Amino acid sequence: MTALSAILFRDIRLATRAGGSAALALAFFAAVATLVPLGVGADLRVLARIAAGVLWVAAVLAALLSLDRLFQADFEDGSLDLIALSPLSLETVAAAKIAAHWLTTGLPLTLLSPLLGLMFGLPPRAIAALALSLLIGTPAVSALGAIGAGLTLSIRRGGLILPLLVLPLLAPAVIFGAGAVQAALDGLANGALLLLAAFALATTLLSPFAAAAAVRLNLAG
Amino acid sequence: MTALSAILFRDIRLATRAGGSAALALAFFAAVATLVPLGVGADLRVLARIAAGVLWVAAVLAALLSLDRLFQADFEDGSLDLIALSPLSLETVAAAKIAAHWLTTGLPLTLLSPLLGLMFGLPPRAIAALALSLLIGTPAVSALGAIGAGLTLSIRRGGLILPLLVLPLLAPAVIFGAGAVQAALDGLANGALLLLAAFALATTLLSPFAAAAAVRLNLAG
Amino acid sequence: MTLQSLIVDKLTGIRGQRVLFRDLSFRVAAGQVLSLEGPNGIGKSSLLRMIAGFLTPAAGEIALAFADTVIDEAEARARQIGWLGHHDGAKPQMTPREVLGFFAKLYGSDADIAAALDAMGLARVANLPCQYLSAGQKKRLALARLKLSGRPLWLLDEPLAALDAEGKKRAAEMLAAHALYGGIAIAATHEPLGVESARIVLGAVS
Amino acid sequence: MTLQSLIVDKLTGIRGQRVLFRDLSFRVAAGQVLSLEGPNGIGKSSLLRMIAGFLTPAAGEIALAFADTVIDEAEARARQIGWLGHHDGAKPQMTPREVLGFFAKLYGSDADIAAALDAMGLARVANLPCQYLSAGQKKRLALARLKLSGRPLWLLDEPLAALDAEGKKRAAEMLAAHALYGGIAIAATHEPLGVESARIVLGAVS
Amino acid sequence: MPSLFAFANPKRFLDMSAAVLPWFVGATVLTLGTGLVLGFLVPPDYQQGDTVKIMFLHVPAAWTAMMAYGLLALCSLLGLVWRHPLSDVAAKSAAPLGAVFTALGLITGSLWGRPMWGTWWVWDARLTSFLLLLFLYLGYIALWNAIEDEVRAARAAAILALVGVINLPIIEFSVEWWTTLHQGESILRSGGSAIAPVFLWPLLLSGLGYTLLFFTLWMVRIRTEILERRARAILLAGAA
Ligand code: HEM
Ligand SMILES: Nc1ncnc2c1ncn2[C@@H]1O[C@H](COP(=O)(O)OP(=O)(O)OP(=O)(O)O)[C@@H](O)[C@H]1O
Ligand SMILES: Nc1ncnc2c1ncn2[C@@H]1O[C@H](COP(=O)(O)OP(=O)(O)OP(=O)(O)O)[C@@H](O)[C@H]1O
Ligand SMILES: [Mg+2]
Ligand SMILES: [Mg+2]
Repeated sequence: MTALSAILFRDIRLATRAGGSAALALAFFAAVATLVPLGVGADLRVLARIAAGVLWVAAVLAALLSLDRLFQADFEDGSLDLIALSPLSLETVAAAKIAAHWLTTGLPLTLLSPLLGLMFGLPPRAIAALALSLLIGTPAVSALGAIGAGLTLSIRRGGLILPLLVLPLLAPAVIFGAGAVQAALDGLANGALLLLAAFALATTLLSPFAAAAAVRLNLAG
Repeated sequence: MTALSAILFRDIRLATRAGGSAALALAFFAAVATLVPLGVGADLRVLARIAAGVLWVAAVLAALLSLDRLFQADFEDGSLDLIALSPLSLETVAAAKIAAHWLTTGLPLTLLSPLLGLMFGLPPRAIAALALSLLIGTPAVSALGAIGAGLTLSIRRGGLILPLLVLPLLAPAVIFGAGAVQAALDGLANGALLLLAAFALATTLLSPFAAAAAVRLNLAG
Repeated sequence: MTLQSLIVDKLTGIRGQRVLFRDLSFRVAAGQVLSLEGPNGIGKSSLLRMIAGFLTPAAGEIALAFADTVIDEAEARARQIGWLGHHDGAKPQMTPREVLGFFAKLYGSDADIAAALDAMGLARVANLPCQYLSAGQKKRLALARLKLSGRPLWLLDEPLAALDAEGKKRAAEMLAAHALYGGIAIAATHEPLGVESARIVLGAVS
Repeated sequence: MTLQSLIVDKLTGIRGQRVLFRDLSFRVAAGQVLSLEGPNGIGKSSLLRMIAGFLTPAAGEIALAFADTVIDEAEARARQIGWLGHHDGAKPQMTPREVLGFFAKLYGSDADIAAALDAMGLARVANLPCQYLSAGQKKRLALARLKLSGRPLWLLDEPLAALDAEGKKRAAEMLAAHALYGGIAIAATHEPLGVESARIVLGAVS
Repeated sequence: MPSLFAFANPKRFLDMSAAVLPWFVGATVLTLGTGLVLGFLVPPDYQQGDTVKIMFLHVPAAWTAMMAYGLLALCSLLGLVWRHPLSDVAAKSAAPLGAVFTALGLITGSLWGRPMWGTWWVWDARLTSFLLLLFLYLGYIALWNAIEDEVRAARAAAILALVGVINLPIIEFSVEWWTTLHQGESILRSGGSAIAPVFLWPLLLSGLGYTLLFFTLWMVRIRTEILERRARAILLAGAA
């Protein structure tokens, strides 16, 4: 238990330190969200129409941004060898790291999203749906991302491959997440949030095992 | 001269080699461009309307993806110390690296863009404008990105900070670039491309000096 | 349960296509220090990683004999091993005190961090981010961490490299003490460990 | 133009708040090897980085005296320096041959790569991606690169670490040869270099 | 029937494949040839006109591409669980082929879309999920290429492939949920096929042809891969 919390808190501490990933994911999220209107034009009707998709994609990218270091940082400086020899199973380690990553990226992104929703001229109901969908959906991003992080562990430029591996797998999250917002926008209810929850739950439960397997094979370096 | 080409070709080789950044930047570009419609919806009229902005932002992000390693990879394994002691000035080194980066990302992105333009339902004229604007504008991305890469050199999680430093600076590129496409879309001519060219030219000429200064400052580590 | 011996039996190690060692067999009893020697690239680090369970042998057995049981399965073996590798495992943005504190929690040790730092002469840099540590200071930190892992079987890859004379002495004392308390230590090294130790010299395979 | 001596005059080095050395002065003549010694964390690596121009001195002068001129400006001094640091500067995905080829081009050397690899006993791994090299093999690669830099002033940080006996011998011969041809070599080390050399021992500043 | 492990022996595979390869080539040429020829002889469709003929290139390509990913995942599973070397090689060799067939499906499809929908591309369910399938292939190939060590690369890629197949149905479903504009299952629909036999038979023939083509190319790639590895092994052994 203390061992698990040791990893959890260490990763959170590293992420929230100056220059840590937490603040940066937020800033990236905001930067992308502001850049798009610059390209698309300021027409609020159009922006509101595309807000769900753009913000969800931006959030996914922001979360992915820091994912490649999830295991790699520990791998390169040798910490991972020591963690692998610790009493914890790699599955537990992976779960702890996924949790830490979500707490330091997914959650903050969710909290920031209403603000960006406003900037895109989303009505309150849609904003609520956006935040809720991110709250439910971002764990899936951290979870599936962890698998990618484990697989690309031993690759120097792993950060480049990771998105290619993970983005297609995340399509459902984007579809259901943005779908929920659209539904709220059009005032009609669809099961998007439920589907999203199911997807997130499944991935979060399964990915620690896949991620651990990936890490294990990469330790044989 | 051979020294310069040594750096240029080495970076190109590393980027185009298996698992190198070139192909992956392309894949990232395409993946992001694919996710957006999944969030926004399949209506080609809407997509065409936002294509310019979304694709330009996606292209910028794809280029940034590999930029954080521009100097850092060499910094971490000690190559940069050795390069700094070489007969080349750091300015020349920076220029060579910027060139290599553009050749392995900006250029391929430009070549792929028409395809994505098609998928977003852009008419031929707008597609031409898109490719042209990327051709003119992406050097600015590599150039400004190099400054950021130099500044974040000694920071482990530099790859995360980089977008924050660079994205704001790149706002003009996105505005002019997407603007040019919009103009072509609305069938009216505006000076966007000229402004973009001016911006790209200026940044490309100045950034090697700024980047070199940043690197020099970080070598005192 | 107390460790009695490490048994390596007919071990064969292959990296890529290359056979590093074939049918390697040896036995280290509790209280022994083994110095693992041989030319560069012969396979010392690989052997250590294999004993730690990071590399899987192409053939052969690695077993830990205890008073009551025998562990020959990698997963379980790992829980008995204290590791000191080439990489220092020190986060640049964390201080030596934080690093030790983290690993103490991780390995469930209640050792006194301050004392551990002091024992390796790191008291003065205890709160300095590790990125500023000198090569030797990092090595000393790694040694301190190994000690507080509290594991019976120590695997060390070039423990003396980058250490000054005084640091080498402390390392030697650490190994001696570990052996004295019935532990086992295997150290890949290119210089004498400074403690009474058995030697295995790896050579090229025919 | 041939190098005559390196002059370090009243050099003061500060890292963070800490004064590493104050008013350090010494002189190394062409054909001399200087072994730089002292306890861990005393400032050897920092001094080397300062001479190389990576760190700027808080005070004092570093000058290279040639038959005809004196270079005391960092930018120009850098062009005279061959560097061997803690990091091996070997790209994991490049092979030793490619690494040497690249640096030969970069430093405008027309040395024979194959011969350079052979001289360090790397012929067999010449085409193996560097990520698979052993610690000693990487060090040997770094030595080979230093040699083909063709620079008169060599700065080496723990050149013997990770090398086996035979590798240490080759390194020593390299240094001796470099000195013989009128070069200067300064090596921070914790073990005897194995060549006739002057010594400077850094100590704690009062 | 020889066990999988019989095939798992690369040596045995080389012998067997050498024996059957010619037959596969022949069969491929025959079926694909006749299928396409018949396909191009069919009368213009009453609404689609001559463009219907693209179907004989397009649909089989799509089918083969999906089958290929199934095989890829299967081999990955075998490689991961039973660790026989051949399945790693097989999976590795299947990926690029699958990617090519997927690309073919996309290209022919959009060529078809131009006359049919008046646009090269529409964000319709199956097109989109097919596009995502292409990304899955590309990711798999990228991972293989990025990891130097063969064994490690194989395992990593295998894990990815398995995660991929588990996720594929979900992706398909989500994309279906997202929108549906593409024409539905019109061939293998319960209660017989919707299209006239004149179209059906050539289609099935070329479908078979594509499949055979895939297996032929697959076998060739596996053979070359095995031989390459042997050559490398010999080189390194010589070096050591
Ligand atoms: C890039 C564009 C396209 C892609 C990626 C694509 C993809 C696919 C795929 C994956 C299948 C196999 C589905 C299955 O058998 O379960 C398929 C079948 C089919 N496609 Fe397309 N398609 C494209 C464009 C078109 C167009 C423009 C048409 C004609 C209007 C078309 C007509 C068909 C037909 C008739 C089938 C067979 C029906 C069936 O298998 O149920 N496709 N396509
Ligand atoms: N920013 C900083 N603040 C305080 N102290 C620092 C800072 N950066 C470095 N130091 C200290 O300065 C010293 C520089 O160490 P250096 O690497 O030069 O020593 P060294 O002689 O090479 O040691 P070793 O023999 O272990 O290699 C170390 O003691 C380090 O703790
Ligand atoms: N994938 C591979 N293909 C071929 N050879 C490999 C591969 N991986 C490692 N090797 C070789 O296997 C050997 C393993 O080196 P190892 O690190 O075990 O040696 P070592 O005894 O620790 O050397 P050192 O004394 O330098 O630390 C090296 O010679 C290396 O070149
Ligand atoms: Mg070793
Ligand atoms: Mg030092």
